[in-house]
Amino acid sequence: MARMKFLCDAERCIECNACVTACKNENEVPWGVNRRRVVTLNDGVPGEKSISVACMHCTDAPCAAVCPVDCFYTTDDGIVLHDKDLCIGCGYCFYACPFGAPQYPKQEAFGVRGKMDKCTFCAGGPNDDNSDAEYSKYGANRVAEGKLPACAEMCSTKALLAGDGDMVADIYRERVMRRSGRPQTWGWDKAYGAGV
Amino acid sequence: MTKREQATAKGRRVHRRIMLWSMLVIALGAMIAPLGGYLFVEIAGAQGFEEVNPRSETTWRDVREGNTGVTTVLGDETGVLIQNGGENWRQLRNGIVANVMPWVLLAALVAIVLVYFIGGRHRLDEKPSGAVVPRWKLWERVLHWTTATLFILLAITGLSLLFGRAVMIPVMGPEGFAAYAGGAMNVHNYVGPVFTLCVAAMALAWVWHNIPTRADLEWFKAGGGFLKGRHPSAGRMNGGEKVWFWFIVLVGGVVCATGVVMDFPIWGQTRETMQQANLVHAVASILWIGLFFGHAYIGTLGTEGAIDGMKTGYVSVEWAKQHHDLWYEEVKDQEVDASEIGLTSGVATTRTPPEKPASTG
Amino acid sequence: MRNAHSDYRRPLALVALLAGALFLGGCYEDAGDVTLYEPGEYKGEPDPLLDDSGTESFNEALRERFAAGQTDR
Amino acid sequence: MKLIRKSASADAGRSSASAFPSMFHTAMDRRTFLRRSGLTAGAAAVGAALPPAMMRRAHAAGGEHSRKDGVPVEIRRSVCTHCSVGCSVIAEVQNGVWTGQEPDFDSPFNLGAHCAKGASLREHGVGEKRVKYPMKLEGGRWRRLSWEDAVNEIGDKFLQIRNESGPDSVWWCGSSKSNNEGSYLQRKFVAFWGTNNIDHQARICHSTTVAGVANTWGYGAMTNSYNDMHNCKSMIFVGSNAAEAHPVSMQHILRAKENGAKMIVVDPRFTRTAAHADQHISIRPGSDVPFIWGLLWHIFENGWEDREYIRQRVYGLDKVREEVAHWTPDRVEDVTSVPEDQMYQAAKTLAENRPGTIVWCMGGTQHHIGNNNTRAYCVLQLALGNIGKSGGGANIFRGHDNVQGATDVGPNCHTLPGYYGLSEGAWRHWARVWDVDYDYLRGRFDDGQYDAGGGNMTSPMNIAGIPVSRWIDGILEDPDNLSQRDNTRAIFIQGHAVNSQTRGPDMKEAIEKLEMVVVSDPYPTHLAVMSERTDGVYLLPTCTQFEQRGSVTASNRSLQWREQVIEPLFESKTDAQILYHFATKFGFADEMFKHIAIEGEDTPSPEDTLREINRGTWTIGYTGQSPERLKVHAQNKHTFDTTTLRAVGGPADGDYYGLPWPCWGTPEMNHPGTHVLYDPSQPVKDGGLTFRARFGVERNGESLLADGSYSVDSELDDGYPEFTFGMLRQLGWHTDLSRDELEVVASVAGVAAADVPGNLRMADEAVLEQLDGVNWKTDLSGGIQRVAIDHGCAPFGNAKARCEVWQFPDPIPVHREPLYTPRYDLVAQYPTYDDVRASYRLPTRYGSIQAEDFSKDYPLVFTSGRLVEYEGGGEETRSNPWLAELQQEMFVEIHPADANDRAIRDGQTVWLDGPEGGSIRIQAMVTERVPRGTVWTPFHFGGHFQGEDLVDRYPEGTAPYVRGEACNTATTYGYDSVTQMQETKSTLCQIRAA
Repeated sequence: MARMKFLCDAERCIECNACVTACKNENEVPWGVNRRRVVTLNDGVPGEKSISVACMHCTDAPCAAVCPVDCFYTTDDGIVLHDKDLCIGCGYCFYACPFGAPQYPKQEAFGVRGKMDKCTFCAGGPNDDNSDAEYSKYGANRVAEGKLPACAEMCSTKALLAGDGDMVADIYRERVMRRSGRPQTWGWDKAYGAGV
Repeated sequence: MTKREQATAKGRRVHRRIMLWSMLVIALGAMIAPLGGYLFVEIAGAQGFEEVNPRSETTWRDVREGNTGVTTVLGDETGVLIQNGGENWRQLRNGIVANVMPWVLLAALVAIVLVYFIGGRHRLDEKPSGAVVPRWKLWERVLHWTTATLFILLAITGLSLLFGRAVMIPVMGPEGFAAYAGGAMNVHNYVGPVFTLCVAAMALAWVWHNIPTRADLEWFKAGGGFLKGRHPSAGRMNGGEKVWFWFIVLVGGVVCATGVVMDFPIWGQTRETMQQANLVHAVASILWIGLFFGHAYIGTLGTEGAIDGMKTGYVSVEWAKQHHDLWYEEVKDQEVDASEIGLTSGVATTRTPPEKPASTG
Repeated sequence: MRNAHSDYRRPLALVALLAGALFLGGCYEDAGDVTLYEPGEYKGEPDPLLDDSGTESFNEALRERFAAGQTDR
Repeated sequence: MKLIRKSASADAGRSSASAFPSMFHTAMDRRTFLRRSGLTAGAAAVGAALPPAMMRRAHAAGGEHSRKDGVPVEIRRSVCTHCSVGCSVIAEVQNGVWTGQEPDFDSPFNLGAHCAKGASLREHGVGEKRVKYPMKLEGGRWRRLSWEDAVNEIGDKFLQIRNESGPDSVWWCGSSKSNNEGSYLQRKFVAFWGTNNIDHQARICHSTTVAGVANTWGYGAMTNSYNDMHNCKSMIFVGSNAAEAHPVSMQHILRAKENGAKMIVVDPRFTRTAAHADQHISIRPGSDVPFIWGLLWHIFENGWEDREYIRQRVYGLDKVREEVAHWTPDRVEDVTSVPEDQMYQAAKTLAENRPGTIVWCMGGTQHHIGNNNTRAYCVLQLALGNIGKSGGGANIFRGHDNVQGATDVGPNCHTLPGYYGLSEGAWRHWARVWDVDYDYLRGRFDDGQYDAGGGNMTSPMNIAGIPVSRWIDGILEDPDNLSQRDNTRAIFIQGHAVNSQTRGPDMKEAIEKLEMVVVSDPYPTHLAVMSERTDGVYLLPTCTQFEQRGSVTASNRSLQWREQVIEPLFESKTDAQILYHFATKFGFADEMFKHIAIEGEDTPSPEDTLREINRGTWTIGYTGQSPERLKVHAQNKHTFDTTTLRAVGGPADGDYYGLPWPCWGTPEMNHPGTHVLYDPSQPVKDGGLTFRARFGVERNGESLLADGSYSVDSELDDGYPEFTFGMLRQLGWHTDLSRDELEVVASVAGVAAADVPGNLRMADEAVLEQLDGVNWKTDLSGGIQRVAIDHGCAPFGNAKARCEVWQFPDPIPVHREPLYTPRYDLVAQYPTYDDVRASYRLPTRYGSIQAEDFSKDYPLVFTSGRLVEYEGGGEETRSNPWLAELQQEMFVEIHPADANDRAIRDGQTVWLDGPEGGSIRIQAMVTERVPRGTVWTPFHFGGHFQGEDLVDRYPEGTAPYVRGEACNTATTYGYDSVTQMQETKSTLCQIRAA
């Protein structure tokens, strides 16, 4: 059984923001909502590193654990999705998420946020696969078409890997060996637990 | 009083003092202890970070510690790669708050039940004569009942958001509960600020009546009249009411403040702030609800004649003498007969009905 | 205050206490396990992806896609 | 439940929907889509105007441009239009609407990858900020026109100017964003109009590279490819920020690095590219020559140069040694600010890790001594023996998607397509290709005699036109100083963002002085709004490359075929269609399109156009890339190896991907293209080459031909000059020519076919001597090339690369301080040139500017560069909400120390003042990315001018989402002595809090 995972190879990420716009393109995410973002650490000084981050589809997802209406669910592939019909926009998943993945169409007084929106691993939501209803609520369902998330597929340097965790790990391991460095699986432990 | 009796009384007083302090420590502990979890997680989280990128010594440690970078994506905290607070918050909320705090509520209910069954109702010593004194002005009553209504609304919606997933989804189903929860959240979010204003108004309105006095000490020494047969002296507010008042001002104030912090996520407050606010809010408001149970019990079922003050604005002279003798001395010149001010059925429920048919209700 | 009723009220109070404890205790999982949801368990509308994601051919297609797109050819 | 709330307001939508002319009724379905899209456009406009917390969806998911369930999907293959890497795009089209974009894993260039711009291409199918119909500015208001009226009004005015002032008084601008066919037609068009006053962005991009590199070893292009960088052992980037300018190239670069290559980045800033490098060297802007000579100093000092390679293939290195000897480490440190140990380490890395490549971009070229810089880079690579090797080379990353192709075959003011120059011979060659009479063409030009420089009076046909960097001077300069009859009175700009050019205030003045301004562009551009004109500006809605088909040349010289993705949006027309309309208006359409079929009403066939390019462009081998071969490549991308770029099996077996030029001979010859230039380890027929023999055979008694170096399988095992019929005859190979080829050669030579006997051995010597002059560049049959290659020889000869370019102002590259230098103390020792009387028809100032010291009042070095989200002038990308959201503010990077000295804090608004009076109001970004004393801005912004937001001057609904000050409002004078490249990368400024 595949278990879907994201991994961003910081040695390769060049902060080109392709993942960000690929996501916007594929899922028609509105202005102001960014399911994915690239964060650069030590910006402008030696040691600068960029990392692309979105929902990591955690094994034991904190968002799911704190959701008051229990609108999250995990596919057998390990993709964490949510049901916007249930979501009440309370913001708890945003509190809980280590990666800042949950996004809201707005953030206004009296806690008005709208339905939460986040990376779906390009796997849509509970509606019929690739139906217009699913597209309008969650964006594309590439996984159902046998494709992987647009962000990773379009990554300019193939820094962002998305797919079966074992295959992702193999590719990454190979690169690390070639670079003769030590692995820096950023976010991996946090999202999937140690040794996964 | 014999020496033996004196010794017994002293023993009881010591005992009560110990009880009182213990309660206070427990109450404070219940509020502070959940935060101890942070300590635990911080310590636990601080270990196991030996692996450091040889090319940039601190990058990954920085990430784990939640240091921020830069990003072209605008928004709150978008530069933070990992915020650890969220998981701490989850553990504390789902663990301690959700598991320990219900016991506090339960304890309050049990205490009330015990008081009711063991102590019984607190009855008036004398039959009401029909003479009443004004206790609460109209605006005071409006304020009280508005606040009370909002409080109940907030308590129900708040508790629904915390416990509804476990308690109500199995009953209502996810769709039904989500529909309710959406409404509940909005009610909570919009009512909260109004409630906060009410609380503030009450605090300002009644603060002068609630300055602690020596009489309150005596009142507490006497156990508020519950333990002894006779009532200790009290002014307009007795010691218990003052405790309730200051609880609302302090703990309730915290509840309101933390609520506002979460309700207006537009001032740039970080997730960490909101997480902490959420925990404090939950703990404090559950304590408040617990104490509220007591307040409601004492004000209605527990004390005969007490509800009349908030219902009509007047209390019977007998009740005033019994519970607030010092205050009665101040207002006894305003004594009137119930019928003169249009109270058709007098004020005390247990009073023998007058000749005219009752039209209350 | 201490009247004749007190001798049956005490056991009643005890029963109420126990019942309340049981009721509230059942509200939440025990403190050690804070995972409130089970991975894979879903309570909303039926999601077709859930059914597909188990099949081997589906996963094979995804693996092929991964090899095509994300490796350095 | 809908996630999105759609705003019901519609500005652009209403106007675009109202009344499409009947000529467009074929696209009814699509238009219905578009009309509805007005809703989202309106929402987006509202969104952009509101503070972030209030923002709504710019694009409603489930909107009219979204994927639809159950509607059939058509796949179209195109190529990204945002940089020169040439990333393939798979577009999914439903009902004529571009609803999906997929990665193309088969493409050997990008393997499915994109940068932010490429990943957001689908927005081109929405184009809500586009110019939607022809418009003109009249009394300060934009008024809608029909195409017919627009062409007539503009045409009449141009004809009037032509009558009064001659054809040179209209200045034309072509585009590096046109496809090969469009840009070729742009050049051809002005030839028929009768002027050389046309140019395009390559002038301000890599003109100094083309001049410098072509004059060093023959061709002015990237020698290897992005893919070939997998083979590098070392890489040095000078003035190139690949991570932001060519992000997908980083895929190949980082692969090389993972394979062990060492990476050095030389840039004043610690760029995103530098963050991935093994060594970052921060040089003072404008000190490239001392830096390179400093490296060579260590290389020569330690004997690391490749002596055998130099002996065989390099001319004139000894003179370089003399110059290098001057650049001792302490002198280098003084001028470049790089300490000796860093220089030594870099030199050592390059010497020990060969083959290594050098990459340079605008940081190296945009200087008034840009040609010196580029030649210095070449010399470094020659000394290390890195050129002509896989893994080595000079990988010069070009900018726009088709800047290479437009340079090769497009609108240049100093050459005809294929770098044929402007000599009579070149004109006669193209007249033959176009099948028009040379005298007819000559008659189209002004009949005066102009000063081509140094009092050398020349016919207007043979003198370079006004370049894109200087068009404003064609308007502003005193006509007595101009090398043409009159000032420029009108301009026609097709696909160019003027905010990428320096001297904003002068430009504004120039625009206001013009009689007519025509902007043919998908967007209104900064040009339409920056002046205070109230009349005489025309906007012609022009298609992007996704609304047409054609070929595009990537930076590595590969050609790729683009399919048409969508029908032209709104009333847009393609470059070629617009030119066709004007050609018709001016009365030369029949001559100009003699061999190019017109499809439908007004579409010149791209295939025919490419075939015409194939028929004429022999110099650089644009002859083998027929549309048919390119389409085969487009369909079989997966058969190409991603490192060698060579097809393994399949219909394109043995070809290099995209047939990188030179692809010799005719398409039928099936030359595979040339992946690595000047690589003698391959036979010429498989893409091998030698250095081109372009500069004669000897100089001062020394041979310029290669010495003992020749390509594999060559029958001539030493250097040889370029091939002519006469040379074939000397070698006895002329008899290999087929009869058909011979007849073409004869016709080129002006000899009747009947005079050439079937058996050449029987031919009359006098006749053959007449044929001798026909060479590999003018032989329209390709026979001479074919025969040379059959014998293993490169048609252009086999010579040495030269380090000394004796025709240039500085034969050996030397350092000259920038015109606006922060180190005025160095001016005495490294002064600039004297002012020039006439260069490209214009007087050019050097010494008279440097005579004044500006460094006291303007102490900060001001340089500029790219952001990954935007491209060029940015009009297109800033109108794309997916990109615009990511960069909403024009800013200046300033070092904390400089900021503190001026009491400026991060995020504060500041004024940046240039020494020529331009000032821009922007946000300060305080960062250590820039060194102390240097500030940097991106150059993509426009729509503000000196503190004023020009949003009200845009036609309704066309203002880009993000506007900001153009950095070039504050940049200054300074032009390369050979090519007129503008000096943007090193000027001065002062910054103060606003």
